[in-house]
Amino acid sequence: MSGLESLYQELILDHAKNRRGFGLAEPGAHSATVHQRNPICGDEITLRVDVEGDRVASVTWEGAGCSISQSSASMLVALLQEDGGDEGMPTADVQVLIERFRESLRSRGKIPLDEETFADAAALSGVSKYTARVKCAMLAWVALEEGLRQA
Amino acid sequence: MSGLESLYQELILDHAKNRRGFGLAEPGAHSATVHQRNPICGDEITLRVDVEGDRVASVTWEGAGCSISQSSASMLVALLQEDGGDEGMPTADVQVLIERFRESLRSRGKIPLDEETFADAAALSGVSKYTARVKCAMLAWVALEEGLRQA
Amino acid sequence: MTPAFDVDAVRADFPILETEVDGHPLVYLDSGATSQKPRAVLDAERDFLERANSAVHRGAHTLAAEATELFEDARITVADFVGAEPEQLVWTSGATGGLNLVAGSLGYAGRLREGDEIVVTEAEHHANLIPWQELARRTGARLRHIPVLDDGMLDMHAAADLIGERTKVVAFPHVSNVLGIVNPVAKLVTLARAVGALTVLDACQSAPHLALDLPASGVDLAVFSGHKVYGPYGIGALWGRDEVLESLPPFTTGGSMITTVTLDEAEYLPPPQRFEAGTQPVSQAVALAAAVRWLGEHDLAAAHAHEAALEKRMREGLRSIDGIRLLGDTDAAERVALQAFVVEGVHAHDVGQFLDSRGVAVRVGHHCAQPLHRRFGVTASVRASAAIHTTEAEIDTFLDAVSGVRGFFGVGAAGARA
Amino acid sequence: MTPAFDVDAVRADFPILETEVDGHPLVYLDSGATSQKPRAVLDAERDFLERANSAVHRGAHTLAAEATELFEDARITVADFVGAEPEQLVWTSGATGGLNLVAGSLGYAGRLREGDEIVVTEAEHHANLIPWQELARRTGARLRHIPVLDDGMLDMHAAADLIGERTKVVAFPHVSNVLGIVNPVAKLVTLARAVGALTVLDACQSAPHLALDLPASGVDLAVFSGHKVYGPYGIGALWGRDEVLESLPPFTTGGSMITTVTLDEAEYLPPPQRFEAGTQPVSQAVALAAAVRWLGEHDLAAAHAHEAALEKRMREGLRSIDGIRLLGDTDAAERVALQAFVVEGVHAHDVGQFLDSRGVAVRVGHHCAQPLHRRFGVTASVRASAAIHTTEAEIDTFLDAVSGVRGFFGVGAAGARA
Ligand SMILES: Cc1ncc(COP(=O)(O)O)c(C=O)c1O
Ligand SMILES: Cc1ncc(COP(=O)(O)O)c(C=O)c1O
Repeated sequence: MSGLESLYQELILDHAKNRRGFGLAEPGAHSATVHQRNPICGDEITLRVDVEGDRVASVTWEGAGCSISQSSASMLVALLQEDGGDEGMPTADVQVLIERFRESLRSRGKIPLDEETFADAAALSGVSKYTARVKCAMLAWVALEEGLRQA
Repeated sequence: MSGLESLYQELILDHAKNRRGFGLAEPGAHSATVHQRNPICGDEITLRVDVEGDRVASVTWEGAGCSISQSSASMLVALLQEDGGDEGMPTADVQVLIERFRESLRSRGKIPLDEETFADAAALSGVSKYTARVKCAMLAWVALEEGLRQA
Repeated sequence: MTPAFDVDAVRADFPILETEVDGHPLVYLDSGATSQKPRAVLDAERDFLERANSAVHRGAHTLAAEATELFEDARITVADFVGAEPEQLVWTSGATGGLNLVAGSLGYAGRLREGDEIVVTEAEHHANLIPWQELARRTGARLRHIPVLDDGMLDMHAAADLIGERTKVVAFPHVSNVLGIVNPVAKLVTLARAVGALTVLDACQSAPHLALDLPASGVDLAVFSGHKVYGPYGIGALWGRDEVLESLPPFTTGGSMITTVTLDEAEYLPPPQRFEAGTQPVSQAVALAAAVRWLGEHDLAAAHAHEAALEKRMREGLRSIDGIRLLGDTDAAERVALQAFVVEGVHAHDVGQFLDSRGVAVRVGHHCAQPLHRRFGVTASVRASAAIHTTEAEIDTFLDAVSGVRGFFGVGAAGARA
Repeated sequence: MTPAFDVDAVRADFPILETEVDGHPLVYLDSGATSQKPRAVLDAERDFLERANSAVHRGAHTLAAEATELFEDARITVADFVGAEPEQLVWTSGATGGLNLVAGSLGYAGRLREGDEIVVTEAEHHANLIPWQELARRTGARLRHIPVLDDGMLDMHAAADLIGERTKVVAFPHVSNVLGIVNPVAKLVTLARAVGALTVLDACQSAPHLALDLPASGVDLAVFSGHKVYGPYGIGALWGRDEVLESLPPFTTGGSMITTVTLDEAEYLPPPQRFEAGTQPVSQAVALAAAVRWLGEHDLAAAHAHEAALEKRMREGLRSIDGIRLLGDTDAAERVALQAFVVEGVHAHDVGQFLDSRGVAVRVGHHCAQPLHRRFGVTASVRASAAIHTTEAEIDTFLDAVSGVRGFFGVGAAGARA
């Protein structure tokens, strides 16, 4: 697999085309809406997170940008839906996930994302070798982090 | 003669100490007073020229600065006094002198000042090899040039 | 017949062109962002720093005299490069520095007030837009803009309507850094002069590629950046007509631009020193002079013909690729070899990454021209920009790579990934 | 006992120190004006330009990513050099650029008005004086100054009286570029803080010679120049506390400092980018980082002890020569190895020329500090300033040359020319 193909795995291109969680849900009782923008390339996202008790009930988003930023948002939603089940994932766990995701992406390829924990998003491991793209992959995750702070 | 000694000939140091024309004369009917300053080193001169008809009747000055600027002013006065005699030198001739003086000083040693024409001031030939000092030597001459324009 | 132009000889002067990216030879098509520097420029700066470096215009020592001479010779050389006199050339930190100097100085001078108008174009680089927005905000003047037509040309009918009695400043790019189109300088100058407005030319993208004669161009002020004309970062120049520079107060203040300073006030030197507060980028001035001297060693007519051929090859090549949309697609204008485009269905960032994997370096994003991108309904584009060292083979490598983009990302006719 | 310090090893890093002037080895005692650059700095810049050069923060290509990384690493390194975080470090064109940024931004922010006061010292370099004069003039604020005593120390009693309710800004040099005296930063900060005034430190002459911890110093903002800390021209830094930088609007505007731009308005990034409009001096940032890294490779305590010994030797030597008057002659202050003096009866310019003929490069004139020279009743002085590469033997050569000045010019006891 060439560098480029490890960056743009099929899974990534698929998520970029079929975006999970795309389209903002109606705001709930405890939801926060966050706008994040990468001033360098213009990628942007509006993400809405709905919190119920100590759990993340739903995450939806809208935005435009490169396939990395789009698929990363989609994979984040997929991960939360699959792992959280019906009640949603505990907020504390989500915060840890985001932190570990950041750590891996900043590691320049040293700390890969494991599929066990990150599901489809593990395909983003390749991004960490492309420092200019790390912000693209982080966009949705940073937006969610900020949303959890506000919600 | 070392470079330094050709720059600072005895004649120059003498003029710097016994400055001809130092002390401003009372302004005459057709006189102009000019202030010139070298912003780089702070040398300054106030020069007064008195014109009678088409002749330069008198030049006096005050100022402070390095020995080059001081002696150059003194030598200029001496030259005008000696060559001009009682009636003074024709203005047109003075203008030519100034132009030739400038040309020589900017020549980087290529066009020396001849003693015939420039009298003591010919000792300033050595300055033209020191580009940073050319402005010092020119100060009084530029002031006179400006004064003739105004008078 | 285009004169022969030895591009290989030119290339040999650029050490960085030997770089490999991912096993591919580097194809540097990002000269519009910053140019590469020939060895003569690197050598000139280093030589200065190893032999003559010292503070200029100060001190009687030998190094200082030599440094001062090299510095002022550099001013003569660079002024000459744009057809000007050295007294008309102000060193700046770059084009952005120069434009801020002009806008800031006009503001300090109180030259604009409520009701006055400043006219720019819709094709501005942010550097020639935001300083005017700020000036307008501070003075109450109104900022207006000449629209860009669908084909990328300025709407000159609108310009004629816009530029009127109230117009005090008309600022515009010589060449747009997105469209590559050369704007009609003479026509804009005529409109501005008729109403007594000051003209400010952003010559960033023309200086490296066109022969400039700023005094003859009719504009009042112009700026460009050293790092885009094969010179160093950290330096640029502002050119202005004598009487225009004379009429402007300093924008920044400090050492070396004064005559007499007391604790309460300062008197300023005439231009250009009035605008050059503090220690100047001395070694960079020397290196910038080396850059324009290096350029001048070439047959510039041949170089321009070479670049024109690259431009044609690039634009026609792009046009022939499916799913490519050029920003500013017209044959009616004079152009430089710089072209922005979008690949339908693939984000510019992804296009850039794909090209990079083939060794092709392009710029992606809004290129500091968000309003112009908005005008064309996009937020980002891909921009390829050539230079004197670019070869036709490199353009072909670039075009070949672009052809592969949609297939790789599985969009368009190609469908799934090839 | 002062630790051993291998000055010869240090000297070997500076190619220019091998220069000869008029048959004499160059004795460079003008580092206060601009420092010489070690080979590591020249190499770092050239290496960047030959290998990684490209526009930073833009574009996805490999060179751009590498350049961006080197550029941001440079920020971390230089911030660390002054004990700060990278987000607190703004690149400027130099100290003058930084001081104009601060004064200009305060003006644009409307932070000063009639009745307010700005306090500087009588020992200011013009760069830390004229921008405040201009700010005062534009806002109606009053500019006041802390006098300098006969021995060169600041009159701290007067300072305590001057700094009061109306004071909005207190700006002062860490080390005077004429006197070499280290000013009492902590005391001035205490006075300023008590009245809620902003403190601005001109660290130009301290950065090359003293260990700086700007956050710990208590000041709010500080500036220094790259070319005085063994780095390149065309770059410097402004450091500021987070909340202080956060409170300031941009001074210059353009590309790379914005989020969203429309034709009518722009939104700005947070610090430090907010203050960095346009293409930055990228290769210079990389080279400046190399300079402070190079400095850091030495035992700095030993280097400081070495420079302190030079200072003592220089000042005591000068004192013992007939007809020499030191500006700021006190043992009570901490100092750097920089000393201005006058030779009674011989103009500074002539002294400089004489020293040059012996290979000794000093600075003559007012050193951009006219008010301070006026304070001491002179218009010009001679200034010798040492650096990490200066040897005791060089100080002796300098002193020996100074001893010959009055004889050569036929003044004083020596009478006629020797
Ligand atoms: C048309 C145009 N104007 C202005 C600028 C700003 O130049 P700099 O960033 O060198 O100040 C650029 C380049 O970035 C440009 O292309
Ligand atoms: C104390 C002091 N402040 C400010 C400056 C100005 O620095 P620069 O000319 O590098 O902007 C200098 C040096 O010239 C200086 O010595």
